[in-house]
Amino acid sequence: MSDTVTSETVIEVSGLGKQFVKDAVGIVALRDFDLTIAQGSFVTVLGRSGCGKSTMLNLLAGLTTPTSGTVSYRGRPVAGPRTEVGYLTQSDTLMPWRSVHKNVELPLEIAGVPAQRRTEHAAELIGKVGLEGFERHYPRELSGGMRRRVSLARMLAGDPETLLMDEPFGALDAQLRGELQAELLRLWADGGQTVVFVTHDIEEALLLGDRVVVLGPVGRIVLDRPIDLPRPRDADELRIDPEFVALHRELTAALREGAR
Amino acid sequence: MSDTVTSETVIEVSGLGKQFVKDAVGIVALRDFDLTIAQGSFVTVLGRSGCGKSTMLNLLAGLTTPTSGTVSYRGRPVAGPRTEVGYLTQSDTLMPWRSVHKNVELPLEIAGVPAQRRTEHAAELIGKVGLEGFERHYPRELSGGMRRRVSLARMLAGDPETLLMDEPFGALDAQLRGELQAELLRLWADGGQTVVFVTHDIEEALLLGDRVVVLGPVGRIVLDRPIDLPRPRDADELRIDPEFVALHRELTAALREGAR
Amino acid sequence: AQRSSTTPPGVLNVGQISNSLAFFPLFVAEQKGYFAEEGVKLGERPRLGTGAKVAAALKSGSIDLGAGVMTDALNLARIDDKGRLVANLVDRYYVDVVVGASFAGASPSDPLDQRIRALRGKKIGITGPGSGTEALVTYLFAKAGMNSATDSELVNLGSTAAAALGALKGGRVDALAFFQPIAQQATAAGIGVRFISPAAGDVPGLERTSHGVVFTTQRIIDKKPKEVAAFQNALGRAQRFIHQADTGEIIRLLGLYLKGIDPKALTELPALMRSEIPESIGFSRSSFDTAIGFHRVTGLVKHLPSYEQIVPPALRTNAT
Amino acid sequence: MTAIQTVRLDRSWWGRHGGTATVWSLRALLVVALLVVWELTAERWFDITFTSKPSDIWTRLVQWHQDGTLWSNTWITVQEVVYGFLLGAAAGALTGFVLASARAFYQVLDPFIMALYAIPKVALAPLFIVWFGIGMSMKVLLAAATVFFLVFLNVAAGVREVDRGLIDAVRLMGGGRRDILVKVVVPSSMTGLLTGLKVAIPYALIGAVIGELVASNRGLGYLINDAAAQFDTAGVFATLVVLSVIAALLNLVVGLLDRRASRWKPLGEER
Amino acid sequence: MTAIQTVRLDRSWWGRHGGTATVWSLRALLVVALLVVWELTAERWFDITFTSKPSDIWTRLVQWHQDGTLWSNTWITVQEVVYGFLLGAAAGALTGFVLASARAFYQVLDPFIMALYAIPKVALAPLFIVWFGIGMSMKVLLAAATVFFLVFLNVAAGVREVDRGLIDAVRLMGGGRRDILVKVVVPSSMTGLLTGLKVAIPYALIGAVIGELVASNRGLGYLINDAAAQFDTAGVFATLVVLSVIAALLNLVVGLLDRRASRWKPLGEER
Ligand SMILES: Nc1ncnc2c1ncn2[C@@H]1O[C@H](COP(=O)(O)OP(=O)(O)OP(=O)(O)O)[C@@H](O)[C@H]1O
Ligand SMILES: Nc1ncnc2c1ncn2[C@@H]1O[C@H](COP(=O)(O)OP(=O)(O)OP(=O)(O)O)[C@@H](O)[C@H]1O
Ligand SMILES: [Mg+2]
Ligand SMILES: [Mg+2]
Repeated sequence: MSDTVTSETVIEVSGLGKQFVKDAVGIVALRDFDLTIAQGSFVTVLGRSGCGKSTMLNLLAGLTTPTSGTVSYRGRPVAGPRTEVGYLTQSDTLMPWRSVHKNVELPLEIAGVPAQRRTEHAAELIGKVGLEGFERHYPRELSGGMRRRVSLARMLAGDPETLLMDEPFGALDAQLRGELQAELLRLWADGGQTVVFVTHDIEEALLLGDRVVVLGPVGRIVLDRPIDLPRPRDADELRIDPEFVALHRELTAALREGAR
Repeated sequence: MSDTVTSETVIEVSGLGKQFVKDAVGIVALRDFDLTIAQGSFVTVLGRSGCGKSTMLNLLAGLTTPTSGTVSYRGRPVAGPRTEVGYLTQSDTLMPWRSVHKNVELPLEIAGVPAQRRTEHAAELIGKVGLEGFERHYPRELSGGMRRRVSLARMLAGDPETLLMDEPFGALDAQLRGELQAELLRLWADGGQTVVFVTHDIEEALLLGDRVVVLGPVGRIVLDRPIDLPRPRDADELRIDPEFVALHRELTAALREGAR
Repeated sequence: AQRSSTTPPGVLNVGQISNSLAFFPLFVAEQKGYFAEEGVKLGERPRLGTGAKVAAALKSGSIDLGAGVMTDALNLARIDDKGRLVANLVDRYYVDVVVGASFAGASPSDPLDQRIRALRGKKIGITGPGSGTEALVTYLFAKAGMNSATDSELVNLGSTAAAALGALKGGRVDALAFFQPIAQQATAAGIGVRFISPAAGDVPGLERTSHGVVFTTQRIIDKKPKEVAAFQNALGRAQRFIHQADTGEIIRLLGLYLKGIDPKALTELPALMRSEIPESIGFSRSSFDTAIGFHRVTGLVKHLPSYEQIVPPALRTNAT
Repeated sequence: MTAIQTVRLDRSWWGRHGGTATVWSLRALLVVALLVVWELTAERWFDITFTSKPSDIWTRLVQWHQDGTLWSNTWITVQEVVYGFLLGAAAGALTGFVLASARAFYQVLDPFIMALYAIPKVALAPLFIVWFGIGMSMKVLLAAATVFFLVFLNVAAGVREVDRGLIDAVRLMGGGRRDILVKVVVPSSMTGLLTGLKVAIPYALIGAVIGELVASNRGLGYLINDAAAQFDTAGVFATLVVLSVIAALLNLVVGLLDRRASRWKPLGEER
Repeated sequence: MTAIQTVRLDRSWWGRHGGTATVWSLRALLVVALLVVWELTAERWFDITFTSKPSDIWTRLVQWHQDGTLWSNTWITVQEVVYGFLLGAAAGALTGFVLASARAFYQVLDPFIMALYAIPKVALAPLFIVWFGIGMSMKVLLAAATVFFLVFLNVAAGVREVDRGLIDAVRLMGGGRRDILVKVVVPSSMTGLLTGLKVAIPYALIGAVIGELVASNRGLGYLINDAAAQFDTAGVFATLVVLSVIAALLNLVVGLLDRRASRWKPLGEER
């Protein structure tokens, strides 16, 4: 994509490939993947189930090593996870032996924040995701959507400058999702974070992103386009906005094409 | 609800309550819950995250025992899980040491189906959920959405007459979701199954159900109404159908009310 | 790792193999306060089970003196040319052969040769390979012109009486060669009877032999000469006491020593003690030579030391 | 948002402690039943000279209690066991956590560890004496050596099972090796550690007792040996009873630890 | 739908077996290093009468090999160990799976099991002799008794950890107790079973050897005893070497089982 790494590029991926070894054959999860993400952008990623979205995020986060190609963060190659990057993984990774409160505190503990400030900050975040009263519950005592929200709070506690989110709101009801989307947008607007947001919901992709990337099999980029719908975007109004409807159609078509 | 148990009632719930014990206080997850589900109906359930939907399904399936009240299935009280009822739980319960194929075969193994028939039936179901080629993969080698589809195939392998489904399609892309929704509807139309379908997606609730129940906190029923949109319902067409839009508004309002 | 004594002056640690009858004089000297009177304190008194462990403890400096059988002393002398004898505790071979009550081959009153031949092809329980109990069987069989290795089956039962008697009672072995008072214990429990007893003079040529001994190394004798001498004096007094005191007193002391032993087994012991425990701690050349001869015949110890090498001059008695 | 709804539970004493009470009374009942059966059938079914009977054992215990033999010897063994257990468990847990996290290294060392572990300690008794003497430290080390391997191997197995996802979560938060160990590996392999501890308790006892059999004039091992040498079966069993009681007490302690560490786990009340 | 895309992997011999080869060569290197250091420092640092040295041990092994002592005795011990191990492991695993599934029952029995487990088997040698004689069966049972508890306790701990959700899944399919056991509990507590087996291997050996120390005239335990009585330290160590080799071989077998049973687990290659 961009030939020179400008100061604005946060993540640059080129020729990325990832194979998993199974029974002496290689399963290709991602092939020749290129992507450049600019500082402060909100990129939503759509794609079929199994097309390599989570694999891509794992690579961006430095959790796994690519089979080929490189990932660089602010110009430097990514060799392992970095504190500046927060990653909300698709599957639940709350510590089952820690209460909600303790789970949200964890990144702060690791960063060495004093106990008093930790407690306050965690309480605030728990409130933001609507879980006050459940501080002392263990993850197994929560509903699926509640666990997801705790994970979100935990990620935010690390105060990352780049957010990778893998279907964060899929398990939440419409209203709560709306509230948290708004919260996320507020955060983003205020703090200038960079967000890469994987979702299955085309509407959500359009509602949040200022750029949407649609992936086909093994991470082939089927569509990569900016979304210039005016902000703030309201779901109810958007639904009847002709531009939105056109975009929706376009993405649906791209997804369908990606399936082939 | 209905005073006499007609031959058409499959599940009847009355005065159902469920408390969890934590640190010597009782956490109420469900209180005074009544519901009657008729044979062959397709009931979609909406509700806020943490309002007790999964708890309710666990009770219907006979996985947990209620603190108060009763669940009866075809007039007989439910004391434990029953073979006629298939339940797709919210969290993943695939056996990690079994390959996709072996996982889907599991209910058939337990039912004592001969190996030959088992293999064929499993292969067919794996095809239906779009996972051919992944038969020999272990669950950890699949993406989140793929695991979900394996669970679905496994539930269908048991050939249940009543299906309880807890957010089955939440982790799937729009297109795949559409396909599987269609598949489910076909199954339901052909076999006369009864379906209780929990979802967070209002559109999905309207697209599938012929009755929608909206739950508020601790399982209070905020809205319980039949959906008489004509079938087959097409998502794209529906979105501009005035009746659909009105229903969507009604449900959104009910959900919002339930939040209070 | 050649450490010398770790005990403070005036104290001796004495390791012994077990609480068998042979070490009764030690107990008597302690009970009667002879050690204190002679000016030595006994520190640790570990029971070590086997000669190898006594040697290890001596070498590590954990103990100053070891109480065991002649075999252990000779073995020590073999691996350490400074090994020395300190006291003669028992001058008889205090191992008995016991057979089950229903043993058919011969009766205890038959001639020795016949009794030995009756053991042919039998299972005989011993404490362990290389022990004095095995040696006795080897010796007896050799005397009758047989070979214990081929003409009998020797079974190691360990050194606790309970296991040995259990095996005999259960019919797992036909005979036992074991330390005294196995015969008395077997009789008291109705399990078996004494069959051959060198200590009772059953075996010609093995009537008197130094068997229960205290030993150490020249290094310790040099380092703690006063303490060792005091120890020897106290033991001598104890051995004289055993011969002179009245039977009731001996029984009382034995009862304390062998806590938990069947009282029926106790009554025969005082007389036995008096016949086996010498009145002095010295080693006569004849007893010593019998022991050496015995070890040579049975092949228990390679490279046997001479009388002059391991018996210190003060302990060389000329009594026949 | 989702306000939490709670009710006060008004549970009776029985409601709260009924389960525990039942378990303990069943245990007591079982003890009594066993003792009665043993006493009654001792002479008929068993050979009393080798199995003794409860009343004789009790007599011996009372006697030992009166002359002080029991307590002085028990105290010594208890000290050895406790020190040996703590030392072995601490060393085993530490080594387990560290080695199992360094996988390749562990793989190379594994056969050596197993070879060391497989050596019967009794055979090394002379070496132990030469190196560590015949005092308490030798017995403590013997107990610790046995405990070490059991705890180590169980911890190592537990560490191997730690969920990769949780480790990754800590790495994403910028946690280093130490954080991973403390925040994930240790809590997550608690079951392994606790199983190791539970399995090792008896071996702390057995180790100490073997040490006392090797070289001692005190302690329960000495008592057993002495009683066996005098053919005093009641004495042997009396000592075994004391050993079992010590083991049961230690087991109780580990059980309490387990309960504390497992508070977050589902109770599994329903089946 | 999502077609699966694969590529053929063209990995060299080194790519496939490089890891294993490295591990084995490191192990061999370590053995050699240990032996050399031991041999060179034997006389200076240790007391050779109690620690022997590799060349002496090797001489003794060769000598025993030539006169047949080595093989006849090893064969006997191997038989005892293998039978004892299989018997104890089977009984332990079975009891573990069954008892741990009947939770309340297990809770009542737990202290009794621990009390039995804590009894030093050596102290029961007389009873074992009376009941089971001095033949091979006694040693097999002694080995089995030790193995039993280790396998049992590890399996029981594994069963306790089984994911409730998986059990519920089988119940939902109409599976009964048997199905739950076979389809969920057994595969899921495989780690516990394998740890139990691994931990128990040395005890099968130690049990058999202790049995041979107590009542035998054959086997490696007898050899140790014999060598020790003659102050033949090289002989003792030669026997220990043989024991370690047997343990290592059994460990290899359990390792292979482990690898088979863990095929579904992530490799955790990256860290
Ligand atoms: N550990 C693994 N071993 C083998 N194959 C794997 C492994 N992890 C992922 N894959 C394969 O890689 C492909 C992409 O998986 P990925 O999880 O990235 O999909 P995804 O786009 O996140 O899908 P979803 O939307 O369902 O979460 C899938 O075909 C999957 O089977
Ligand atoms: N084991 C438990 N212990 C204590 N509280 C529990 C337990 N399981 C569920 N709860 C509580 O019960 C309530 C309802 O949970 P449930 O899982 O039924 O919610 P849900 O409607 O399925 O939510 P979601 O849409 O997020 O899945 C929640 O407040 C939760 O905290
Ligand atoms: Mg994914
Ligand atoms: Mg739920």
